[in-house]
Amino acid sequence: MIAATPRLVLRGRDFTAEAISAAVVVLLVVVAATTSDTFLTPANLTNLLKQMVTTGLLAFGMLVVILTGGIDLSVGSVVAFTGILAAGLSAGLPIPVAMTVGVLAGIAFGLVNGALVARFGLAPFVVTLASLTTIRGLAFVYSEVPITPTDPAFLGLGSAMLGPVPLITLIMAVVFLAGGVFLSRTPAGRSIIAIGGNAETVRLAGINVRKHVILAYAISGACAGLAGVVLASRVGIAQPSVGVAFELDAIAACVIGGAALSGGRGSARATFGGVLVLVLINNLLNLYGVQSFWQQVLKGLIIIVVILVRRK
Amino acid sequence: MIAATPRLVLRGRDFTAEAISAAVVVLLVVVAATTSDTFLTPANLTNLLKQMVTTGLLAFGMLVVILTGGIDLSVGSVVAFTGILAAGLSAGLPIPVAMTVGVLAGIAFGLVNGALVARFGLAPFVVTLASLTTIRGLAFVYSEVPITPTDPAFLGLGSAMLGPVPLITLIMAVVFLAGGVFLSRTPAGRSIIAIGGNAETVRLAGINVRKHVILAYAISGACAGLAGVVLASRVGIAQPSVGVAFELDAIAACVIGGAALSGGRGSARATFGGVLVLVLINNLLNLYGVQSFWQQVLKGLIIIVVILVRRK
Amino acid sequence: GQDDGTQTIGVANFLLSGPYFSGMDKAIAAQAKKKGKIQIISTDANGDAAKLAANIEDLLSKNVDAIIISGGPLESAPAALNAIKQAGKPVVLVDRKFAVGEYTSWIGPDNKAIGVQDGQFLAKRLTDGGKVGIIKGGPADNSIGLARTEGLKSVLGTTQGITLVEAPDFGNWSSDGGLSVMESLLAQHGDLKAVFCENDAMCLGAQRAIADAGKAEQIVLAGVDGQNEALKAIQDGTNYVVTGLNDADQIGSMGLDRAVEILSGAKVEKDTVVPSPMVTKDNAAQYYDPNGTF
Amino acid sequence: MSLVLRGVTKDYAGVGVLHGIDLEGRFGEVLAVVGANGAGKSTLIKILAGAQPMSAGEMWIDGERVGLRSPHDAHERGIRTVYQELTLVPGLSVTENLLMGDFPRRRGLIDWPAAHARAAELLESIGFGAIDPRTSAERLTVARQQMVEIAKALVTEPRVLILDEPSAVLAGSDLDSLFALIRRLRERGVLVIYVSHRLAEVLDLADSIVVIKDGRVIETTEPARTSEDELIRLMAGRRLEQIYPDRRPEPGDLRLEVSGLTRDGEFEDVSFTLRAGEVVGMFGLVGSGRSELARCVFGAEPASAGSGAYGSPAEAIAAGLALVTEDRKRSGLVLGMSVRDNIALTTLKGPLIDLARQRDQIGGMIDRLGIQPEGCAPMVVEHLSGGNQQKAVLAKWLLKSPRVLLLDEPTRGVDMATRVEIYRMIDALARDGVAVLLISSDLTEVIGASDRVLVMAHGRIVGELRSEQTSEDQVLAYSMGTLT
Ligand SMILES: Nc1ncnc2c1ncn2[C@@H]1O[C@H](COP(=O)(O)OP(=O)(O)OP(=O)(O)O)[C@@H](O)[C@H]1O
Ligand SMILES: Nc1ncnc2c1ncn2[C@@H]1O[C@H](COP(=O)(O)OP(=O)(O)OP(=O)(O)O)[C@@H](O)[C@H]1O
Ligand SMILES: O[C@@H]1[C@H](O)[C@H](O)CO[C@H]1O
Ligand SMILES: [Mg+2]
Ligand SMILES: [Mg+2]
Repeated sequence: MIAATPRLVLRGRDFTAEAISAAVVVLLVVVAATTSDTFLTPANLTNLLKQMVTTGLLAFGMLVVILTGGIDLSVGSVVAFTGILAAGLSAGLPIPVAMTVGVLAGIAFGLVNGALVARFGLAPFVVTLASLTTIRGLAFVYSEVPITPTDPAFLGLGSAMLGPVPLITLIMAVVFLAGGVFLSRTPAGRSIIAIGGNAETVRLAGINVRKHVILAYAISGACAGLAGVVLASRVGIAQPSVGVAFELDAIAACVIGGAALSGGRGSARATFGGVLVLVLINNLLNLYGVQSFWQQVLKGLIIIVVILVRRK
Repeated sequence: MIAATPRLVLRGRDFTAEAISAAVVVLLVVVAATTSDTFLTPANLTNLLKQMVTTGLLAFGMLVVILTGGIDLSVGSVVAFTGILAAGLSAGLPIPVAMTVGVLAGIAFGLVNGALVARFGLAPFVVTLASLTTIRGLAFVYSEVPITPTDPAFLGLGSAMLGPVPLITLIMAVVFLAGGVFLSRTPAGRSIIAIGGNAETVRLAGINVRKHVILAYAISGACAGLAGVVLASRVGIAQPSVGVAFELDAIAACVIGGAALSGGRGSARATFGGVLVLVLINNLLNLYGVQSFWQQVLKGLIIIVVILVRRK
Repeated sequence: GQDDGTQTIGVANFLLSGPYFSGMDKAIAAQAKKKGKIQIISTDANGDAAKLAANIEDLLSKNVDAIIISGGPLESAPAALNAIKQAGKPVVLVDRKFAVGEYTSWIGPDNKAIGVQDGQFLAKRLTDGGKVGIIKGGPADNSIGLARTEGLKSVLGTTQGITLVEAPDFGNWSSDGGLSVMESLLAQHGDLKAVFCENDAMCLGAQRAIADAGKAEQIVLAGVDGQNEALKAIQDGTNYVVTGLNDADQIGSMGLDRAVEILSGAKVEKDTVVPSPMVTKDNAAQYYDPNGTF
Repeated sequence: MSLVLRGVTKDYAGVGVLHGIDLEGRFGEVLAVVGANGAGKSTLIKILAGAQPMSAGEMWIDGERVGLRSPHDAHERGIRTVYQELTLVPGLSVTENLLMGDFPRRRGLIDWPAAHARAAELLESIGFGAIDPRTSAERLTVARQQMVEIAKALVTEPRVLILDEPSAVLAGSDLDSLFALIRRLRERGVLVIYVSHRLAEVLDLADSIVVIKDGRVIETTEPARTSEDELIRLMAGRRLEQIYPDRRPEPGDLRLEVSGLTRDGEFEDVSFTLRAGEVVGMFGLVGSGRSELARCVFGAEPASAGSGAYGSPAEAIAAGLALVTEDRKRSGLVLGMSVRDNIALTTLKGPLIDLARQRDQIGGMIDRLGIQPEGCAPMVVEHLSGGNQQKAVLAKWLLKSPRVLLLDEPTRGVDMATRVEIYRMIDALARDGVAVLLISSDLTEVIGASDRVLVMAHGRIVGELRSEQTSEDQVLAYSMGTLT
């Protein structure tokens, strides 16, 4: 059945999801700006820019997987593993190399997830639930104790600013921009979306479905790896225990951005809107000094309201 | 596409899922019994009986929701809330009443989840993700600190034994038995399963789909409420922080038991087998003295192996 | 500071959802109220290191005068410490001393010493020797717990007649975790004479498991923290026989005092180890405060 | 210059579906494949398309032996397929569905304006120019979706075009464009393999005809050498004495009265009555609003105005209505459930279901309708062939002993012999006093199986005719608005 909702269609493309995301973001910004003195201060804005990075990176990777109709619950564990790996390797290797290896490890985990899903037809939820457990264990196997890289250059990535903008925010922005182009303008991106809509059709069109599903998980792994490295650099220490439940915010961002968990529907732009909504909610609740447990109560309620609005 | 697997059909019903669960359980038991002196000791068997209770209760509720094609991520938070509520109320109310109110609170949360899913057509994953957050917050709002009921009768439920069998294990067994009958022999149970297969077909057969979906979430809420009360009684202390990630084991049990996350496929018996598999894995890894993080590594791998076997 | 002389102190909690940590947070707030003219802004990172950094950034952008960090299981947050330093604000660590990075002052326990103390008590108590179980909080990177267990082992590991058995899985610092780990431990080692837990919450759960197994007469418990329920159990003369006081109330209020001192320009001690007296049946009444926050 | 199959065998988990198929198609001809439901036509086609591997056998093209390992292989060889089930990706635009995987690019990136232009050009060139390539597939009517499916197979000119029941959802001018297209392709040297249950169009279109029964080729013939009756006899393995039943007696009391019924955007001001013991046909072109009307009467969708519709399916069922929907996969069956559980859906009774009674009841209904294969009650309904699935849907409703039966395209995709059974069943029900509404896009059927015919166009009822006094041309003219 087609829902008879008014939709925003421009030049034959549907921008409803983007429009709703934008509207919610604007609403939150206006509320924040008028009710809090602090919100628009440069310091707070820089904060916001930094705070969106982890969720942002994970959310883009998650979106790609969700588009195929899958899910990647393992990202939080991948963050932990790749961060501690990069920190550990930085003792012996040049820092950029160590960090690259971290990201590559993320890709490797993604490839394994993807292969189990695509090659053996296992349910993504269970595969990545199992790998969430295994990869978390591996992070501890690699190092039971936190690793603090001694070279201060390890902190560079996480603390560098380009003018008023943190480097890591720029990196995330590039991921979203390049990712947006990937999804909307490349055959691989389109195939990934189509697979989520109807994998059998895509297969019959002679497109290698397995390869693209594996690619999607690899992208999620890469994003999680990048997030792990960035996080370690930003915090200045890598702990095997970080990243628990990170997948939940990433998934929430996608859904707030209108992505369908059944696949085939979702955009980078709107997901970025979802990330902004989450970050703004956190920031606002902090600025208002809402007590931590009430923050949780409200956060859940706000998510429900946002998806109710989106549904209308 | 239909997988061309050999299936076990008895008197017209398909018992393949049950058979695989049983085979894996038997295999684990044989391995455990032959390799560990402790495994078959009465103390360890009593342990096993106790340790399956929380996962078991949650898994049955989760199964009912999964059958509709949904998912309930909020169960861990419900466990925390209902436990602390029952413990808190036990100061002023008779203990059975306090505990009943705890279970009722679980049902109430389930009704809200169900209504948001069924009435407003929101994605179960997101609804229950949001309520996971909100309910966890509410547990802390109710009491930030653990509550220790002063009346020792509060412990009765959790520590009573009927011969060699803990009372709570019996309760869980009754849930599975009654639940099995509910799913296979009552119109509501059959409707819930059919809804997961094709809700539109069920609706056109004159069955109230919304009502049944809400019922499914209420059952999951009731099971989680019961699990919360049982756990609080077992530990003797109710903590608002308890239950994080409990949903994952419950989901894993269902899937190991062959339930399809897309709905319409799964049985109480086979899910109980999934619970046993998980509990046995934990018990075995402990008996072998496997280090905690290696336990995680192995647990994830074993889950993958089990679902690969099931797929064959 | 504000015009009326009110000072604002930000509290950055890494993980508020544990009774010890929320107790600490409350103690800080209570002490601030007692002092007057101090406004507290409390934040919770919910276990996310990046969020802790973000919360500290939020606090700095609200221009707080000082920051107290309750880092819980977090080993360190060098970058956040850098940010505070750059903003020129003092930072007081409570409970958790960060392994790396610069801070103004730390107030907390000597975790190894608490373990040693429990070990000594048990060594004396178990005159006939026997098996002692160890329940760890986890995860494996939690150096607070490691230090406590290390302290215990340094004593009991060399005591004649005592064997140590470490539970392979973690109790997650919670009572339900302590319960199930204890159950598994008992199944394999029914002959335990004592159990040490890295904190009281786990010991309280373990005590239940022991009672259920009917071994309350056989096995005694040793914990850490001085959580109210544990103090009560010790005072009541149960098989919970000892804990090392690691009082969140005390550390929290001292932390607040320390921050205020620093703001007033006083020269303060960098690291303050809060003594962790041994609590047994004999002196439990002295520490048990039914209305305390922890 | 031909495509040859030798000894093609296929089994699913040891159960044979095709048993040594031999077949030859020449380029530049239309080769029709006909057979009863479950004969193995779709399976054969999946093998030709590279979508399913054959268990044994050979395939030769132009004297060269080929082994297809994937649909991609088939594409490389110029074999294109339009499947029986619609396969468009709903959320994507027509352009994207058409060009999937083969987009015009500029500097490595997809050039969307060029892609839309190419799609528009293609649609225009095959006579489907009315479809806007930018709309998303899910917003098209089923007929349009089918046209896009066909267009998709023609993006690059195929050597072999396989069409599995393409006409099932087309009617009127859409059907004409399809036939014209097929003839043009034949002229250009394409081998068209055409599967259909509509024997008239097969005889009209085909150069040669292959009849398949139980997975074997039992006859290869040509239109000039055969007839509809002959084909039906071959497929069914017996002669069908009489397709449509005899006249029924005058109808009895009023069972359903619909008046001024409107559902905005779907249909308007619809009035009609159904009486006990009569079969009322409802004809209209695809998209004329008949399905929506039936669903609305049944309470599945709310009405905007008018009377006669029920508030919910439950109310309708309580009043004795039953609705067999047009799309059994989407709204008639729970595909993953057993045949028995599917049939049981309308008659679940508690508190505890009496399993023994249920087994007897349902077993009886399965026997009565002759649902194949034997002993299929515990089988997953998805594994039945199309026609038998349709019977399972009927069984579910007949168990309710309805007083009013709404049938929406009950014979779509159903073979001739089974159709005849369904007509008999409808007739028997009517004679038992049931009021039947028979919605169909098959003119012959509407006229043959019903007592009177309502014609619908653009959401309105534009004519009512007595079956014995009307002709196909007349009904069609009403439905296209050329007669009022
Ligand atoms: N995946 C499968 N597993 C088992 N049996 C199958 C499977 N797919 C098809 N069959 C069986 O193969 C037989 C042939 O089916 P097929 O779909 O080829 O028939 P068809 O001639 O196209 O019929 P229709 O006219 O109804 O479309 C049927 O009996 C069907 O039940
Ligand atoms: N996916 C869709 N998007 C937009 N309009 C649609 C869609 N599906 C159907 N419609 C429109 O709804 C109206 C009623 O369609 P309906 O399916 O009831 O027609 P019908 O006569 O039953 O045809 P069919 O024989 O194909 O079922 C038509 O105008 C049709 O174009
Ligand atoms: O010192 C504290 C407490 O002992 C608590 O129980 C667990 O975390 C540690 O940081
Ligand atoms: Mg077919
Ligand atoms: Mg229709």
